[in-house]
Amino acid sequence: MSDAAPILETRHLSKSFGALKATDDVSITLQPGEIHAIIGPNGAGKSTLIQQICGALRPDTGNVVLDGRDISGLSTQARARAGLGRTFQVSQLCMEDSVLENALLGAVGAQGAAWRFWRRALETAELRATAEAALARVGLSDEAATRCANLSHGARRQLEVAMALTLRPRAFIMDEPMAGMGAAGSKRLTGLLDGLRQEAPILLVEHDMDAVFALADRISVLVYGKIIATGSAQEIRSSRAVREAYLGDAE
Amino acid sequence: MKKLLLAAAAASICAAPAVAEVKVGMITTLSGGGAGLGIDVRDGFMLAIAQSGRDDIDVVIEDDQRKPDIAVQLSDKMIQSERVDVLTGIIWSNLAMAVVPAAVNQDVFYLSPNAGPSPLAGKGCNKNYFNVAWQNDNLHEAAGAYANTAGYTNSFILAPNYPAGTDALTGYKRFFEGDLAGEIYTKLGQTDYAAEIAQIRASGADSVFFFLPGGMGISFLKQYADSGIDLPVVGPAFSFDQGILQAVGGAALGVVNTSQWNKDIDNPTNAAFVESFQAEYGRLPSLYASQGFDTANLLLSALESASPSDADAFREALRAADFDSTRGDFAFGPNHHPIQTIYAREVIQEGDVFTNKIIGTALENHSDAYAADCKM
Amino acid sequence: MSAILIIEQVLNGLQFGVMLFLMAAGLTLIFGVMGLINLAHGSLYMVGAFAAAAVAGATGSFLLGLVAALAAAALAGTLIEVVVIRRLYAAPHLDQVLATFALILVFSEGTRWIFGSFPLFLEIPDALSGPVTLPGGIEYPLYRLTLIGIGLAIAVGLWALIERTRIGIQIRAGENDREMIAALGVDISRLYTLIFALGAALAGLAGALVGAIQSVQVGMGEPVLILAFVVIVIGGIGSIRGAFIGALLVGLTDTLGGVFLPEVFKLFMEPGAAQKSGAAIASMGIYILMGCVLVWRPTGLFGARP
Amino acid sequence: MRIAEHWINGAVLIGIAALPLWALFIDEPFTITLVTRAVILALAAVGLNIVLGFGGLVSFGHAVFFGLGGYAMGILAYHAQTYTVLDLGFFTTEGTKSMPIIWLVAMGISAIAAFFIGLLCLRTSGVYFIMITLAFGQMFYYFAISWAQYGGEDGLSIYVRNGFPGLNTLVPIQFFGICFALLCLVLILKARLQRAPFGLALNALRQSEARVATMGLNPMRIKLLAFVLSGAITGLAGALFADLNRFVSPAMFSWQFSGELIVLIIIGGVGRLMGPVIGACVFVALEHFLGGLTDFWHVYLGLILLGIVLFGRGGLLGLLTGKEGAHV
Repeated sequence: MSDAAPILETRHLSKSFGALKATDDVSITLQPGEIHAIIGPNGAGKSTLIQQICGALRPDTGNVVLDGRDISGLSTQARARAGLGRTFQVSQLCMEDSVLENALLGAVGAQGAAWRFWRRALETAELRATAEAALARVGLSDEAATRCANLSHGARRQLEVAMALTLRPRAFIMDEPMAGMGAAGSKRLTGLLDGLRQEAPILLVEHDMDAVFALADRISVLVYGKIIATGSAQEIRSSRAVREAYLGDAE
Repeated sequence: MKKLLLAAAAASICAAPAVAEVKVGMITTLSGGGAGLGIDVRDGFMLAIAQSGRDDIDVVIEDDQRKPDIAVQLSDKMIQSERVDVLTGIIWSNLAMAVVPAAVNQDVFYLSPNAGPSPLAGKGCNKNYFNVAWQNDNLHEAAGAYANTAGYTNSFILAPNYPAGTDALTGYKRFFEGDLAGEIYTKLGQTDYAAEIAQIRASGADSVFFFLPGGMGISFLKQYADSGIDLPVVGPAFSFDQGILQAVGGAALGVVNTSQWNKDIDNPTNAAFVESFQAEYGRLPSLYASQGFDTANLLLSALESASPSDADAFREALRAADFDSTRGDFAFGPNHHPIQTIYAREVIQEGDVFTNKIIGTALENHSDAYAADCKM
Repeated sequence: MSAILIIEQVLNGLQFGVMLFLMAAGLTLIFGVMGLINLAHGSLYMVGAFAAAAVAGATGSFLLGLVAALAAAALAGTLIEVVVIRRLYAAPHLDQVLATFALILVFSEGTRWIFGSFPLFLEIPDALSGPVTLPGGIEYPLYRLTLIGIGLAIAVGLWALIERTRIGIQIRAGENDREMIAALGVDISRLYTLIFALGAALAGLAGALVGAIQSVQVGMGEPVLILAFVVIVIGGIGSIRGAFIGALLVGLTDTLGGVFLPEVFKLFMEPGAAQKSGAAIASMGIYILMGCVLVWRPTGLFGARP
Repeated sequence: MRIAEHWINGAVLIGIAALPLWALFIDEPFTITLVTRAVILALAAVGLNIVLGFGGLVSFGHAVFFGLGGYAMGILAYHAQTYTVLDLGFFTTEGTKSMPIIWLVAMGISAIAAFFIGLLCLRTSGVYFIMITLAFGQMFYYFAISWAQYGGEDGLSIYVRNGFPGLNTLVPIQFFGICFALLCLVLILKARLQRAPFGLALNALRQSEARVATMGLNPMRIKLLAFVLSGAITGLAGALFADLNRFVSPAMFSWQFSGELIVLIIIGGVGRLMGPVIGACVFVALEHFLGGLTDFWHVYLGLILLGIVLFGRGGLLGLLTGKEGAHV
């Protein structure tokens, strides 16, 4: 797997807030078709890392490379257009609008269609097709007309994924998609993500270890901003460094 | 409508002379900052109407909130809906400029009890516009003239940075023969004059002229008095009027200001006016009250000889200005602005009350600088 | 332009600045702790001035007037906090703007209803009237010097209150994390009322102090309110230190701009025109200052970064 | 009481159209003027509602565009009525009394101003945005006051209302017709815009800026365009308002006016198509009737506004339809 060219890659990313090194020389890759999980204790710098990859934060040094192209200088929206499909830890949805309208927003973004002022988005066939396909893919077709605020927590997670899907991304960046889900919900979402890796590889930041070990092809462990180990689930479980730094502390 | 019927009924019962009902629209400032001026004009005006004993004059009063757009709207209402014959009441020049040209073009008479912007005295004069107060420059010109007689040769002058402020300084300079130690335009609505006062102190002037209406003048005078500068101050009556003088307090004592009216002008009309105004409203009348009173009396005098329905005759009757003014002699110039004497007054204290006393004449039978431009 | 004049103008700017600080401190505290935009803060300034004028007029004592100003403004502040403001803490900014805009209307016309349409009289106490001579031969009004002193003293007092007392700890905690102070067992609604009343009292005090050298009239609060907002936006909303620096900056910019810009313009224009255009630009000066600060730092000089 | 919003919308528009016709019939021309005033204020508020209601940007400086529209009209008409040349340095013209040209200029100037003001202000958000827009309003206000060439604080009087081909604009009902037609036109445009992709993006922006950026859309550009559109519409209203009064003054730039525009929107209902229209009608009616009752009518207006904020979330439309408006 590691011989193919990576889709997404960080090269020596570093970011400090004053004396605190939030990200310390992080180099990771995301290969085609894989799910690469990042785990680590609270405050290890996972969110900071994601924000640097997606463009909300500028790294002090290092690069983010997508499909061989350096995207470090691009804005969040340009990175999205370049193929980063992100979901948020705390759902960022338009709560006052319907599920379909949310998905349409993704379609508008995907097709760069925001500069249209007359025809209704709902009646624009190509936008609607994209949105509906994404909803179908995550199993939300029946909820299309539901107001987002009335959705269950799990369904909101699915909608987040659907919105990322409308972009037809080259890579997914998912920030704790399982957070706050019950067992049944987690299981359903795990199934969804499992199938999703065929569309694009997933960089998965997650606390739910069951999901991580069930899904991840590779796991990287982030502690105090540093990657201390990368490998298969088996390798991570047996790594002494990880045990000491992370699992050991936790258990 | 009901009022109309009542008035008509009253007229027929009393078998009054067959004068058609006259409708007067008064647009003035009755709320917000500056309401005091409008209230005084209204009270003076209504006092005269009441004293006339005529019950066929219907005065519709509306509050313009000192907003030009509201004033225009009210004048539309007065003209279109109330169908008034005569409009009056506006205090501020900018409101007058918004209302008057359109109103007089719709064949309504306008009698100005306070504002006299220069365009309406010069090129923009109109046969249906009469100013019963003064052209805006008048009191400032008088201040300039007074400064000469007082022997001042080097004045520091200041006014807010807006058209009436520019007019004020222009008016003063028109008559003042000395030099200027400094000339400052302040911010409109400014409340702190420490910076200007420091400049006055440093300027080497021998006198100060200022035009700062309303609260601005109160602030300036208080701060000036506290600064320890003892240069004599001259100003137009607006900052020394009965209404605000109490708020300035001792800071104004001894300041000379110019006015076409004061409560001690010696004529029977004025004495009666001051007395009846005090009796009716429980306060001393102000300059503005006297102007409202005179405006109403001008209107009443014209109504004696003509009805507004006969516009030409009514206009002639107004132009004759055949009424007893509180300021003594009063006549209209060719541009329908007053030709009148402007006095120098000094702020004094009578018991607890601060008021003014006439100390001399600044300009005799004075007209204005724009009359020549008026082609009527 | 002599050095004496320049020093005198700097003093003037300083005095203007510290008075603005009294207004701005309350505004910025109320925003920082409760997240509330209070347009009616200017009305509390007016309430203070009217109370001082009424009481000083009746008793002849300026000091009693000041006490009355503090009491009346704090009382009015408590009243509107309990009746109106506390329902707005969780509301969007838009609702806060509208509701406090409505309060301005009620306060302004209500005051006119009670006190009439003419300005009230309030005089500098005899002990403080007239100028004093400073080292270097500068003649400067004693009252203004006193204002500078009072303003600085209150700034120090506020700093001590916030840094050194229990209430200060609660206030600082409230700025950082509202849930935390609840967890600490503090009665939040009482704390909020207290802060609001404190802010109101400061505004009322400013109104009374300034009322003695200005005109005590309806609507006197609004121009100051706008300036105070400019101050806290420049300083960074919620920061007392920012409010202090911002107030001095605005005070100095406004005073010195008005004096020196026309002089600068005279270098290349004829005097009359220079005077007018200089004055025009100077009147926009503080807004230009604010625009520049926000372009440079979108959350003000000492504002929390998002 | 719950009524479908589109029925209320229709009824309001029909009511606005019918009242002046009735006034014409009973010969009460002032009522027509009053309704025209409401229509123009509504148009200005509809413009503001694009950024405030849909974009969630509380602009406290929209009087800038209203004033610019007004001064565009005032200056062009002033040069036309005095037969003087308007010299812009690179371009001279003689002014005009033609409404359509004035409208275009008013909208163009407002749009340009909105572009540059937006470029600076939209970098900030929340209270900072409110305050910096307010500051721009004050800048224009003070500039207009000291701009002696065009009357300064006195403002500019235009003696005869500007012309529209084929109509006599001095007849109140005809001028009302023009204003009403423009309001309807803008409402239609706005209704389309709201449902079009651009409206979708703007609406999403109010709720989550991060979401919009993550979808590959540039938040700044969307906000800026909304601000420009909004400014242009408010500018058009300013030109009409100046023509209604045949007068412009710096008061059009005042912060109180910016506040009034916000008040209109909240009375009617934030983020609703017809919210500003209903708000403007109610406001003008209150002003007219309360003002007639007492000198101290501001006290009552203030109390009514307080009631609306504290108890009537969603404005009148929210009350009637039983739905809250957009959250800003």
